[in-house]
Amino acid sequence: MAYLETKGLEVSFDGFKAVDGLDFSVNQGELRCLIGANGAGKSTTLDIISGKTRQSAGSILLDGVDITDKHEHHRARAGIGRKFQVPSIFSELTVRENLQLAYSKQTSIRHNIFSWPGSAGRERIEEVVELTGLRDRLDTQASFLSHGETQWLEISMLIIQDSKIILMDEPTAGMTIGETQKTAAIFNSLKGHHTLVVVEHDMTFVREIAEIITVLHQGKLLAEGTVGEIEINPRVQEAYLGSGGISHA
Amino acid sequence: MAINRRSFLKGAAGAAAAVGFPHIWVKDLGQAYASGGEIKVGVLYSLTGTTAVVEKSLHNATLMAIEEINAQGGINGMKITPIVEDPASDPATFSDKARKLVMGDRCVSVFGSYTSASRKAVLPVFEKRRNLYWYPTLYEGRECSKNVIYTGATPNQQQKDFIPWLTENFGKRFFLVGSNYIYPKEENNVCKILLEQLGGEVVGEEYVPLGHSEFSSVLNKIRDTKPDVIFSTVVGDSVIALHRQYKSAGFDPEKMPMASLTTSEVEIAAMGGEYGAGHFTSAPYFMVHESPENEKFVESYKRLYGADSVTHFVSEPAYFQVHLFKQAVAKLAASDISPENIRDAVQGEELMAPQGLVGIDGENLHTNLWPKIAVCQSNGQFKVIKQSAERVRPLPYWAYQGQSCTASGLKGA
Amino acid sequence: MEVFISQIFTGLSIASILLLVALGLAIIYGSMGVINLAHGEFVMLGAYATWFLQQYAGIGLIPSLVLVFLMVGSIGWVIERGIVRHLYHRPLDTILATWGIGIMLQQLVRLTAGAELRYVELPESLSRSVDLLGINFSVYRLFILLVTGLLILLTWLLLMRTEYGTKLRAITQNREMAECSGIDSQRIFGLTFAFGAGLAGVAGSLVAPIKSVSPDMGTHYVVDAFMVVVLGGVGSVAGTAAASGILGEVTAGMAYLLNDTLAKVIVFIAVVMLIRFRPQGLFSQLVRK
Amino acid sequence: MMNSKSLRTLIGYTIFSAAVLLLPLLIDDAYTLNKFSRYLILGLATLGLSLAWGYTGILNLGHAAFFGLGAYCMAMYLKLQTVPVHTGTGGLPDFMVWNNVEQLPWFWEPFHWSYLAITAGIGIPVLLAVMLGWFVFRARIAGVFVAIITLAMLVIINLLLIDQQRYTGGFNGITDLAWLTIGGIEFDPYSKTFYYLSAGSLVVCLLGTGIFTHTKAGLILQAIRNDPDRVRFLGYDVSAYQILAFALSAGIAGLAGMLYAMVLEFASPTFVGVSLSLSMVIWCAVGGRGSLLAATLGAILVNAAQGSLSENFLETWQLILGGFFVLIVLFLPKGLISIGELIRWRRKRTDRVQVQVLSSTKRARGIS
Repeated sequence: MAYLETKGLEVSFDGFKAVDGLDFSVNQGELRCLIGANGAGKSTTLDIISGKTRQSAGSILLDGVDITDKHEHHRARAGIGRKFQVPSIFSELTVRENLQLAYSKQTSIRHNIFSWPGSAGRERIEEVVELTGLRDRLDTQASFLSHGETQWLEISMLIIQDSKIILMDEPTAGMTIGETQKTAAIFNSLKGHHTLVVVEHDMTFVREIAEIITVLHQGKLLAEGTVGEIEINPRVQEAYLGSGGISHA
Repeated sequence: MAINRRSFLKGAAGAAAAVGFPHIWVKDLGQAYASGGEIKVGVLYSLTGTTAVVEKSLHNATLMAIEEINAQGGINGMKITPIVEDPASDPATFSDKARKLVMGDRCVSVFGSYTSASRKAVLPVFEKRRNLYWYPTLYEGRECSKNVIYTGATPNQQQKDFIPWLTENFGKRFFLVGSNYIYPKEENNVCKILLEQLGGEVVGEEYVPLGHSEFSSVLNKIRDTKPDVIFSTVVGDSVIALHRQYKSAGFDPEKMPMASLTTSEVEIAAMGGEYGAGHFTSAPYFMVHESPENEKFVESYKRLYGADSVTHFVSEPAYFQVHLFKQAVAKLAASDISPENIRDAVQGEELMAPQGLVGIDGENLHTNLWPKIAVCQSNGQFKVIKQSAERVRPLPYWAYQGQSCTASGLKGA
Repeated sequence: MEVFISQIFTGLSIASILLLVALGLAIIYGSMGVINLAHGEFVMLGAYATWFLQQYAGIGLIPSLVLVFLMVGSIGWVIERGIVRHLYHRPLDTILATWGIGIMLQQLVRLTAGAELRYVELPESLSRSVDLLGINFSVYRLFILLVTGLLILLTWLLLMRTEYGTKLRAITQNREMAECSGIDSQRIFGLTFAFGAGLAGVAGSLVAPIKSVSPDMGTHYVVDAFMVVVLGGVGSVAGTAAASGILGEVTAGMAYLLNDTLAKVIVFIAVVMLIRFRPQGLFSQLVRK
Repeated sequence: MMNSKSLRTLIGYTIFSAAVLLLPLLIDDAYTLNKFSRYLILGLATLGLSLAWGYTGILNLGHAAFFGLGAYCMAMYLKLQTVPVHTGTGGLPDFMVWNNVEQLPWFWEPFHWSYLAITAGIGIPVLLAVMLGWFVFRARIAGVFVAIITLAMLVIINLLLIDQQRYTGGFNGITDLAWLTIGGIEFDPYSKTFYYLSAGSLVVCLLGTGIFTHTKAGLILQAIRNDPDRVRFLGYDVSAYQILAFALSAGIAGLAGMLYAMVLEFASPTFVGVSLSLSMVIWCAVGGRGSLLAATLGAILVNAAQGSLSENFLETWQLILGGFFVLIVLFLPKGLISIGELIRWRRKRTDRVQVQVLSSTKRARGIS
């Protein structure tokens, strides 16, 4: 039974249907890549699943539970983590504070009033910081990080948040080749523990990490399958590859 | 060492703020009030804020009186030194500045306050520190403090002749409009009692927020109820708005005039003669009053503060109460000048004031005054049309049978 | 029946005064996001300018309107160039800066023009009242309605039909993009602030004859003007006009049925409710951020 | 847990608390003690505002409403202690007698007892803050709209206090108050005992709030100021935390209001006035809204300066004050506190220059 499932998902901004009747499902522990041209509805789909935008129709099931009308923080507690296209971190706080906040096992006021930020999740933070190479940046203010480091900070926050399903919106945007490869290594290490939905344009990165790829086109599901199947799929080629192969999408 | 200059700076700033103020080291020596050939008095009128408009003239009148007294050699050779503060039309600042004058500067008396709210705010300071406050403004009465000399008019002094005169000349249907605080409500209580005695009738009673300037709704209600007289206890710059909107609404002062206790030369100057013309005010003093003392008062006030400045029924008491203060202090030897001795010395004291011979009432520290009724003319000046034959005694509890303010406090409450 | 009509007219005249004061603020806050707490002081400066022109230059009310617009507008321009210009990226700090400017303007006027109440004469033709279909209307209130209508039209035309207006609206939507396409936002903001201040000055000179002129008359208007601008929808002239219409009528109606104090309380409660249920204001279209 | 930043803050707190608590040893002039108690109380109110605005990003233009409600609760209690002396009519306050009120309204009944009055003085502002917070933050209203709604609330309370003269004393407010006496101690507003009460309350609140801001909840509040959406996606209920901060800030303001009614010996609608409320925002910004101690110091310094300025510069004190605010905004955007950072930043720059010189000479001599 699929871990995350959307049925007939629809959202329209005064007439224009950004997402049009999308049925889409992801299994436990899988890494699903979501690709498509600009405006195909990739980010909007993530927005709806994470609760940032309200859908006009359709429903969302997480592990069998209907979360269609839940607030963002309820969805987050239910296990949905979201990485934004423009990295959204707490620029005025230090890296360590960002990570401490991400450790949000206990979200109630009663608990958080009587606990220090650093008391819980210390080892978890050490582990992740080791993984993403932010160890020596722990006490610098987040606004002083480079673009790559900011992306990794947000990725580290999502790992620490330990959400069951992580929605990544173009995590490698603006990264160097080396940084992208490092990110691919991190993602591969997450497979199995977490379910990942990654929206990406960089096909070399997609080819590194993808198992199944879903292609969106004008808010509808165009095709689904392995990298090989997608590359030779006529409808995908005709829809937006034009003449050349998939590589320079 | 983790401590560095920054946190030291922050802490030091805190300590400095707490310690480093100029008069911090002043010990409370409790020296006599009149030391070193000078008598310190406080002058507490707002120079900024909403009521600065009127209080600036009280400030001017007080300083003029002090200059006059010092020019004539002061009191038994001692000069009066005014310590001036700006309470900025805010009751909390009034209370703080009153403490500074009474406890910080050890003034032997303070002249101050226009609004009742500011008088109430400073009252505890003068009562607990047994000092003396000189309050020149007409007020709502029902107060019996042993530490305040009231030189303004009480409701009975203002309305006793005024209401009957209005009912005879214009009719018995009154529409009451006032600002929304204790003074207008208390004056209206007195007015209702008088009207009842005269068989009059109150056809409407409206209160507008202080500083209000939109009277269209009130004027619509007046047009509906068609009263004979509009009894106005509106204060401040609302008076100007009311008069101007009355005229532009097309009412005729001949048939339905506005009778007010608070519209003075200051408000008339601000609204322009043609808006005040035909309306009546009852007060103990008008600038046009003919008497040698008044001519001298008006002439020297204009010389000091400009030809277009006006004197009115609040700046006149602010002026003569300083002279009463002088007469009382002159009776005391330098060593036993103290607020309470001045209070006892001033009781029964008489003075030829610009409005006539005034005197402090022996029992309730209020002042016997000469109520007058005047009509405003289009040139912006009042014309006195009725003067009470003899002085009227101040009765702050007139409207409340059985209660009276006596030398030993409130009786029969 | 006439009571009803005169009540409506009272509501309209209150609305016109509210709109006069709020229009300048809608321009400054609406398009520039600057919270100008000195707006009331610009109204006061307009009133004093009218008094000054009348007292020393003998210029009547109507001709002085344009002069006052230019005088207060130039003061606004100087303040924008000197201080407000540095604060565009810190909207909340403009509260502190403009509050400081307001205090200084009040005290400067008190020191120069004196603390006494000043008064502005009304030309004879406007101070009468006239009877239309049996109801008594103050001619001056009708005049204010007329001028307010004219001002809204002028502002609307300026914003919608002139190059300056298009540039201003471009900057309001997206300042960086507007600057990239060559619009000198500094100059436009300077002119806008001056224009808003000029409007407030005209409001001051129109309001002066029906009340008095004193250094602190401005503070009374700031809170009401803010309510109108926020209620009408940020940056929409039509919204501001409609909002002041509604607030004016509600104030007049409540003042007639109850009393002026409760009328104000009810109006403020209504504003809070409207902001709660329609934060983007009554009329501005939902801008998808 | 203690990194260098919070260690520095702790030292700053301790120095300030020591200075404030040791002050009475240097002065025993009644008026000066009373004056400083008043400054400390205004500092306490601004401390509350800094928690809501500086830490959580809630610009509360109506902060004086909570302050004034606290003042009225205490003033009513102290009024009912003096009743028989002044009005002598069956235990009714004077302003009720004047407005021909027969018997004490039910809602003022509990104010005969000090502990009920004190609980109300803090409880009512907190209750109002929770209700208003729930009304505003549940709807995710933010930024300027919150400021406008709080300002409107303030004006409503101010108008009602003035209008309901029978129950609140109207424009004159509640005057002729007794001094608070609890457990045999009489808090005479001109004495050291009262000074210690206000200084003690300020220090306790400062340390308490300081510690609170260092807890996880405190960190969450700062995150909310920075980016509320991201906080939601981490699973925290943002509106609940905003209401928490709003209520805490209101409680502190209520406590400060109660002390203010005692130090001035009266309560008036101007305590719930727009100008006082905006002034609190100004003091908070001048001191530095981001830090509790800085905001408190800002309030104390501006009020002390305003006091002495208006004494010596009668005509121009408002000009100087207005100019001071404008200069602070232009050159010290984060408030006076940022003077420290400015010095440290300049010192760091000079250190770095020295380091370069040092290393280049070492290299030149082939040592490094």
